[in-house]
Amino acid sequence: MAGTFGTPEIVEEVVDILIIGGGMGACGAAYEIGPWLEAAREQGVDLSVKLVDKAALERSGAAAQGLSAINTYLGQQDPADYARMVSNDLMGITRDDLVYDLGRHVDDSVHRFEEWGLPIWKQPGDEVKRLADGGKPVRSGKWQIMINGESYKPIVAEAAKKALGAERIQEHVFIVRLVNDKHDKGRIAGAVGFSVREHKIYVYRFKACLLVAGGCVNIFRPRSVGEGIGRTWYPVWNAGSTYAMAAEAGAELTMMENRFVPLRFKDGYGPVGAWFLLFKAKAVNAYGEVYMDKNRELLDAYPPYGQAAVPATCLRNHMMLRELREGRGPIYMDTITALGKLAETMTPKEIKHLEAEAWEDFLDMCIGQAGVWAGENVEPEKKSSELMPTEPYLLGSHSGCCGLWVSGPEDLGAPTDEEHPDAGKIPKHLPSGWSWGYRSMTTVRGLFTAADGVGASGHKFSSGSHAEGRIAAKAMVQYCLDNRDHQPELADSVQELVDAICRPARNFLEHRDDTTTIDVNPSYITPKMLQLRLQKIMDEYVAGISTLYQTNARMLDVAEQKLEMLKEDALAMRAKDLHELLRAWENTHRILTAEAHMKHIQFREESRYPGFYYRMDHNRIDEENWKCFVNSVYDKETKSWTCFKRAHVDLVDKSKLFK
Amino acid sequence: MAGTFGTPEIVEEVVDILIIGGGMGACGAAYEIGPWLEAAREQGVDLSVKLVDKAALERSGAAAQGLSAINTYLGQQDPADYARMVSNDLMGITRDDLVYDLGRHVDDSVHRFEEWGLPIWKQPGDEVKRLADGGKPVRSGKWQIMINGESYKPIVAEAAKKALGAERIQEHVFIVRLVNDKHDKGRIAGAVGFSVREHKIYVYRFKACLLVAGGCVNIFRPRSVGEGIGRTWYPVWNAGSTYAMAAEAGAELTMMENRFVPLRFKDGYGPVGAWFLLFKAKAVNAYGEVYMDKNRELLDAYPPYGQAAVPATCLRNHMMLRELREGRGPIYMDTITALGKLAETMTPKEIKHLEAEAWEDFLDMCIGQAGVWAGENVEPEKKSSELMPTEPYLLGSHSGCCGLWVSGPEDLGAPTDEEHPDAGKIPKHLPSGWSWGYRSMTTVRGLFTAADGVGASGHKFSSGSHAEGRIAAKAMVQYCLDNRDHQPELADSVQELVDAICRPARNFLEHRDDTTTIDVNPSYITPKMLQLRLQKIMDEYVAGISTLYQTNARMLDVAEQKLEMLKEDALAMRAKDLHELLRAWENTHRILTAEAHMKHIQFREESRYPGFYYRMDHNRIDEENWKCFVNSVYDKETKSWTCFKRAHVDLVDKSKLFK
Amino acid sequence: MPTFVHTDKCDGCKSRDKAACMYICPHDLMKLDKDGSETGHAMRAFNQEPEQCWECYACVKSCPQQAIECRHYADVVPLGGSVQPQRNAESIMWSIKLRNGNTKRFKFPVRTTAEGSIDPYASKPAADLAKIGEPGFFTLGGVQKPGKPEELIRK
Amino acid sequence: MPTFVHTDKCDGCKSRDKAACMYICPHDLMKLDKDGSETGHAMRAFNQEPEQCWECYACVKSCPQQAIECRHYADVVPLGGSVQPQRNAESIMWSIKLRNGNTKRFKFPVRTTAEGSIDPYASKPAADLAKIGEPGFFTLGGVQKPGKPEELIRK
Ligand SMILES: Cc1cc2c(cc1C)N(S(=O)(=O)O)C1C(=O)NC(=O)N=C1N2C[C@H](O)[C@H](O)[C@H](O)COP(=O)(O)OP(=O)(O)OC[C@H]1O[C@@H](n2cnc3c(N)ncnc32)[C@H](O)[C@@H]1O
Ligand SMILES: Cc1cc2c(cc1C)N(S(=O)(=O)O)[C@H]1C(=O)NC(=O)N=C1N2C[C@H](O)[C@H](O)[C@H](O)COP(=O)(O)OP(=O)(O)OC[C@H]1O[C@@H](n2cnc3c(N)ncnc32)[C@H](O)[C@@H]1O
Ligand SMILES: Nc1ncnc2c1ncn2[C@@H]1O[C@H](COP(=O)(O)O)[C@@H](O)[C@H]1O
Ligand SMILES: Nc1ncnc2c1ncn2[C@@H]1O[C@H](COP(=O)(O)O)[C@@H](O)[C@H]1O
Ligand SMILES: Nc1ncnc2c1ncn2[C@@H]1O[C@H](COP(=O)(O)O)[C@@H](O)[C@H]1O
Ligand code: SF4
Ligand code: SF4
Ligand code: SF4
Ligand code: SF4
Ligand code: NA
Repeated sequence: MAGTFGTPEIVEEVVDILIIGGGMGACGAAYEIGPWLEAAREQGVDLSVKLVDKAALERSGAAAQGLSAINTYLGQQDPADYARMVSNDLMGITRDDLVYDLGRHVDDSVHRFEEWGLPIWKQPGDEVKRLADGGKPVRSGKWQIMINGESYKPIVAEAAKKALGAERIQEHVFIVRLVNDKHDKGRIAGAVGFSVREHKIYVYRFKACLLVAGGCVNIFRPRSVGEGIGRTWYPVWNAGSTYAMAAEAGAELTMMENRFVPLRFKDGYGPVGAWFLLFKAKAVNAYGEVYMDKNRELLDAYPPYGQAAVPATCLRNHMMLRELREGRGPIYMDTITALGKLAETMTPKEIKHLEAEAWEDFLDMCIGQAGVWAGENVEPEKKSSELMPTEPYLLGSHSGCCGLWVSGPEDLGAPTDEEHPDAGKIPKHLPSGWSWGYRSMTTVRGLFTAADGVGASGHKFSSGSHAEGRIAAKAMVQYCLDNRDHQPELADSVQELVDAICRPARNFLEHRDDTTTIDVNPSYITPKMLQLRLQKIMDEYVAGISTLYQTNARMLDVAEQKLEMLKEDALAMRAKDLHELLRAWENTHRILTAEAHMKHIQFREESRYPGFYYRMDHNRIDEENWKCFVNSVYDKETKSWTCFKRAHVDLVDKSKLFK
Repeated sequence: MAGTFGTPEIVEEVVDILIIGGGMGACGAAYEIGPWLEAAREQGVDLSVKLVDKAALERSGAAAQGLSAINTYLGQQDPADYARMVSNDLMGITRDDLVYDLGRHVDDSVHRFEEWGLPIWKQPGDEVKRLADGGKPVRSGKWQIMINGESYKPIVAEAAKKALGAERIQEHVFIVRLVNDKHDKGRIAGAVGFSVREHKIYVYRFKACLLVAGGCVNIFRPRSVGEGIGRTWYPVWNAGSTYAMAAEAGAELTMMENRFVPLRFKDGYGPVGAWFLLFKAKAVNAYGEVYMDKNRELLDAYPPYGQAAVPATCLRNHMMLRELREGRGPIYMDTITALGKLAETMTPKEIKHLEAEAWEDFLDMCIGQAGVWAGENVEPEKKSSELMPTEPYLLGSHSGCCGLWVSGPEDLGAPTDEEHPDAGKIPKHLPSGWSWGYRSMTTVRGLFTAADGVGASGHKFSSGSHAEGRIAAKAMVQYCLDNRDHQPELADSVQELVDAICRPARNFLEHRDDTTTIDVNPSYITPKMLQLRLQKIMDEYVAGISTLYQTNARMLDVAEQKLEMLKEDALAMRAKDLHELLRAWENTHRILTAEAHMKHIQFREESRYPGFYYRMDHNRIDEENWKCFVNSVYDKETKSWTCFKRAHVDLVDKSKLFK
Repeated sequence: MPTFVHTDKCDGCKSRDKAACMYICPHDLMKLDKDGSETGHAMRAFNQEPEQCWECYACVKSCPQQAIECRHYADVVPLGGSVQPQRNAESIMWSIKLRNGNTKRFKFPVRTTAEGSIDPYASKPAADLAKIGEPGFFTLGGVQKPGKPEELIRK
Repeated sequence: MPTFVHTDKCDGCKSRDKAACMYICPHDLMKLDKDGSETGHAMRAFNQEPEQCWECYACVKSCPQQAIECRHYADVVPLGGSVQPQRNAESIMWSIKLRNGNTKRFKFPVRTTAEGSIDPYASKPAADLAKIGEPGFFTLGGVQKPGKPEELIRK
């Protein structure tokens, strides 16, 4: 019974645990879960698992190209130091419980990567000594270690696939939405998606689900708009599925106002970390002035954060943006001086090696930047390259902290109730405190997340994402053991779900012949045009690049109205084939993610992240009123958001940062 | 001998006068020329004429949709007042000889339009009285009169076609380049173009040529980037052919640094003139503040221009941009208050009429704005609409003054030599003074221009463009009479010219099958991608919207290098059909126009047009050094520009403006 | 707001010597797909490059079948509005539908003379070749508005 | 820098059960045109949405025919450069050609173990179900780095 486009075959599956996504978080879960399932089986409980990825595990997710460093490896350092660094970089508002917990777990994942075959750079003398055996890594920074990371993802994926077994992995299926339990709206019971290869719709029922579908790109207009629209820093395929599907299921979101605006090599979006940290390069304005020195007094406006030894990423942007705003661009990474200085004390062979490292930094994770250098005749020792802040991205594992509100570990002193004056405004059905149940579980029972999915933390990077997936996997097994008799039932009928998924196909099939070309038709909108409309709204009103990241309450009001119409119009998206059906649903996820971002920025009446965005009507940090989490829930029936505050508390002493 | 794509049929024609373009300027020329040719014929000299338009005269050019006002009609006013107004709006640097001359001619064209059938609004009581008979127009401003202008262009075109005769009009032929005289590089001898309908290349030889192909759009990234890229204020089809072809032929350009950045209704680019002038609406910031009042002190920085009764268009933008820069957008046209106030003293019928007028303002010349209102549920009496400054356009007949340096009238006291300290830097082959030969002739003998083609004037609008075309036509007849024995010979062989035109087609035919899809191929670039690259360069480095119209010498250096590579790559453009061949050549014209703009901004080390663009490294008006024309010539062999100053002189007293 | 063509209304201008929309578009966008190889709809017109459409409505106004409409730029404008003219020799009638269903109609005159009736040189004087070097048009034998001589400060 | 496929090199992976590029692309871009109806080239792959290409090179690296290359985003990057890898089980060799013709070659290791050789649970302890509620992974039976207790100020 093979389906056709618009009337697909329906495949129903019942499992205990569904993993949505195949990236670093999912691979971590796939690895860790095996022995716990085995242990459960030995106790007589046979739990079934399935992992679904929209792409192929071997190269899916943010690490598809490879990576050139592992950005989180503690080594000799204490998890408390790690928690402090993360807090500082995210302007004081992070969940120490989650960050500390990650810090004490993460190195084991790095050790596994090395064991599986990932080449990790070592200090001279330690070349063959593994990290786990005390081998000393080459650090590009306090927390980062250098690797030859071209095959990072294939290696991690191979381990995951071996661990889980091919029959438990379903590739090329895009999950469209989660389904709540018929008898308990606060519980999750299923998920639906479709194959991008065959005319099939998959309906999963499960007890527990790990939603690790990455962060969100392309809700803001990117800097290039032709072919180059594909060249965003964050991978074009992570479309906010994690945030949107969880929100629709009723899960609590946190810090969705946060965004990441990385400073990158202009046009290619190449990474800068190695240049700053490994090659000790300086970023300068058009006149050779080092803005980090020149504009240091700008930091005084942001106590205590401005006083940290390493200013937060957003504040570094802030110092740079002043130059752009005042017409002293372009900003350059002064590669000539940096390489020149390094070369002073080097042999020709070492210099050759240095040049290779500079290129490898791109070739391992941002090949497009090498393409830009090739086309523009850039040899970094002879020609410095421009830097540019990107369009905003939403993510929770890199230098950003938006995501879902999850239950944390119980042994670190986290609060167990709300110590905030506005505690009464928290919707009643939501938990108090930071630990209400299973580790990594959202406020919806059975729905877990990790990596980019977990909010109010950040700076996990590849290794931390993997480790967090492992933490969550273990908790899911525990949850399933505790709920072994629960029978999930879907709140919506299968036919309703299938009809909803196929709407874009129907829109197309019904109307395609009304007009003489399929691309302009009054009865539907193409996913591409819808995406561009979303990007235009977000760019112009929600602090995108065209306003130099500025917004205010009035602009947000306009955005609100325009997004409402856009959501209505999303129902009129067309799909002319499976590929476009994928685009249609990605965009639906993008819209909800974008709306969450907008609502949170609207709610937080301060500018917590100068350099990432400015509420020009509240252009300062307001510690008194806004040193708190902004959380929200979405009601899919009324299509409305409720934003509220949750208390922020330090579990480790942050004052050490400001000395 | 019908041609095929890539190997077209070649049609050679010899005429005395070629008119390139079919817009307001060309239609004026077509009308005026008839009687003078007739007069010449009576003297025994039979001169042949051809008019070539890339489109169909009936709806070609900027007035294709219609227009809702005639913006230049002097009526009782003196040409000197008109020259003052134009000077003031263009920050003091205009050619009074050209503007005054236009002012004393223009009303006759308006009288002809009315005679031909254009409905012109009249004061009560004068409804049936023609302007020429003393009928009083409804003025929306000091110089503007209101019309029902939907059929403005068809009417003007009908007269032109009747005047010239269908056999002397060639539609749907795009002129690609001018050809100099074989024996005299300072003279023009021909033009080549191709049909966008048949596989034919046209090679014209002539004594004189009127180049009136409009201004230039789409060298800067527009605010919308999907389908909406078609919605620019200036018509998408005027691609800088006038400036680029003239520059390649060696003609002197003037004031190419000037640009027009109209404030328009956001997204639809609807006109604002009627709202400000007829409906007396105010533009306000997000908080209802009238920036024209609030920011008036900004004008003090620009003496004497800031002190004029009506501040120049760029200064009005400047006052508004402060609000956007400082995060107090959106800017609104307060239509609610304006219509409300007008309605206070009106009958319901009059109110209905008022509403119709508000919509007609769009429907007559910017229907897309009505589409925006329809889609956004805007009824102007209930919902105010956002305003937004557009991306920059280059033109010489609206509120801009870039263009060609032409010979002016001799009877107005214009200088006959150069009174400038830098006069010695003017290339020796160029004339001195403002009148070196035939009226409207460029510095290349036989090459004439009008309307958007003439620089250092401006505010001609539709009526002035028509009148200027008439002035030029007459001068061309005179030139041909004086040069009746001259036999033009082309400097390039026909085969060379044809080969050059066909290059994009060859690029495609030779390489199309190397790769499996025709749109990504290492051997060629599509016109669309090339255009987007041009727009990105200009936007990011030459003061486009994404830098809030800011640039500096360093940014311009980068632009210079990138434009050079782009020019090289333009030779690799592909054309897959005649339509794309059109796009390829439009873009070639755009690039050269853009380069001229960039070079002039680079040369003029001040910010003469705050609100249009800012040289942040010289962010002031420098009357001492830069109250002069910036002119340039292009050398097509070396592909290089020479910029130089020419003296500015007032022929009418401007001090009257500042009282 | 690029144009689109109703499949069931366009007849390819088969009774005319050329497709009206293709003839008139100032930007070379409208194209007749004679054999259906480009769109699947033989002898129907289509907009070959919608993202370059200025929405000038030249084609819309020219179509004898009323087969062309505009759908507002989808990356800019919410769906559901429509702005459609009916034009005859004397006037144009605009029907506007807002997204919310509200409608408006406006009628404006387009010209005061019959189409094709212009006789450009009727009752106009001949040009005087003696004056070819002086300012002024043939219609007046001089300029419209000589201007006050005292205003010209360098003369 | 969207990918393009050399017509003369791609063989449609005809000897395999699926097209390698189509399988691997994380963004569903590469597509095999079985009958040539989409590109005119039957049994050849193509990038169906070039403007969505992240240039991740997953397809390039995976193609058994070396048939795929990238042409830098034409709206961003001047023509003429090229960046092409050759990858085997141990290392990757990059050949870079600048627009001006200068070339560079770099070789980097990609992994230290044989492809497919990972045995994830070899010599690893079993999970201890008793510890399922406590921090730590099965590999260690606890956390990697317990941390200094005095740092936890609320405990
Ligand atoms: C984008 C990016 C990220 C990094 C870097 C450069 C760049 C350019 N650099 S540096 O230069 O900054 O330094 C790094 C580096 O060198 N070192 C490092 O440790 N981390 C780096 N990151 C960070 C890590 O990569 C990142 O933290 C982790 O990958 C996050 O893991 P996770 O949260 O699991 O996301 P994922 O992208 O790996 O995977 C997402 C998966 O979801 C799938 N998916 C998405 N939606 C789905 C749906 N609806 N249905 C089914 N599947 C659905 C995806 O296919 C994928 O499998
Ligand atoms: C763009 C625009 C312009 C105006 C307005 C609104 C808008 C949206 N408004 S208000 O709202 O601002 O107010 C006006 C208004 O209401 N009232 C008014 O008097 N003038 C307005 N203008 C100004 C006038 O329209 C303008 O001054 C004149 O039209 C200029 O005349 P001219 O310089 O001839 O340009 P053209 O666009 O009319 O004609 C150009 C012709 O060249 C052809 N062409 C171009 N390249 C060619 C090539 N390579 N080969 C062959 N042919 C090739 C074109 O097809 C065309 O025929
Ligand atoms: N200038 C800098 N100072 C301190 N840390 C940096 C700097 N630039 C990058 N990093 C860190 O280096 C890592 C990788 O950086 P990036 O390449 O920007 O993603 C991240 O952990 C960044 O926070
Ligand atoms: N605020 C204003 N003050 C004075 N003149 C204006 C103003 N706005 C528009 N105009 C003039 O009105 C005419 C049409 O304007 P626009 O609709 O902006 O093209 C032009 O002559 C403008 O210079
Ligand atoms: N329009 C032109 N463009 C480029 N060179 C010119 C032009 N006109 C004249 N020249 C050159 O300038 C020099 C002086 O010319 P002339 O003063 O016209 O005799 C000679 O070398 C001419 O060939
Ligand atoms: S003018 Fe109308 S009927 Fe004629 S071809 Fe165009 S759309 Fe069809
Ligand atoms: S509306 Fe104008 S630009 Fe668009 S297709 Fe019709 S004639 Fe061409
Ligand atoms: S992997 Fe290579 S050979 Fe196989 S289908 Fe793709 S391009 Fe062709
Ligand atoms: S480079 Fe990456 S994104 Fe582009 S087609 Fe290949 S696999 Fe897909
Ligand atoms: Na991009």
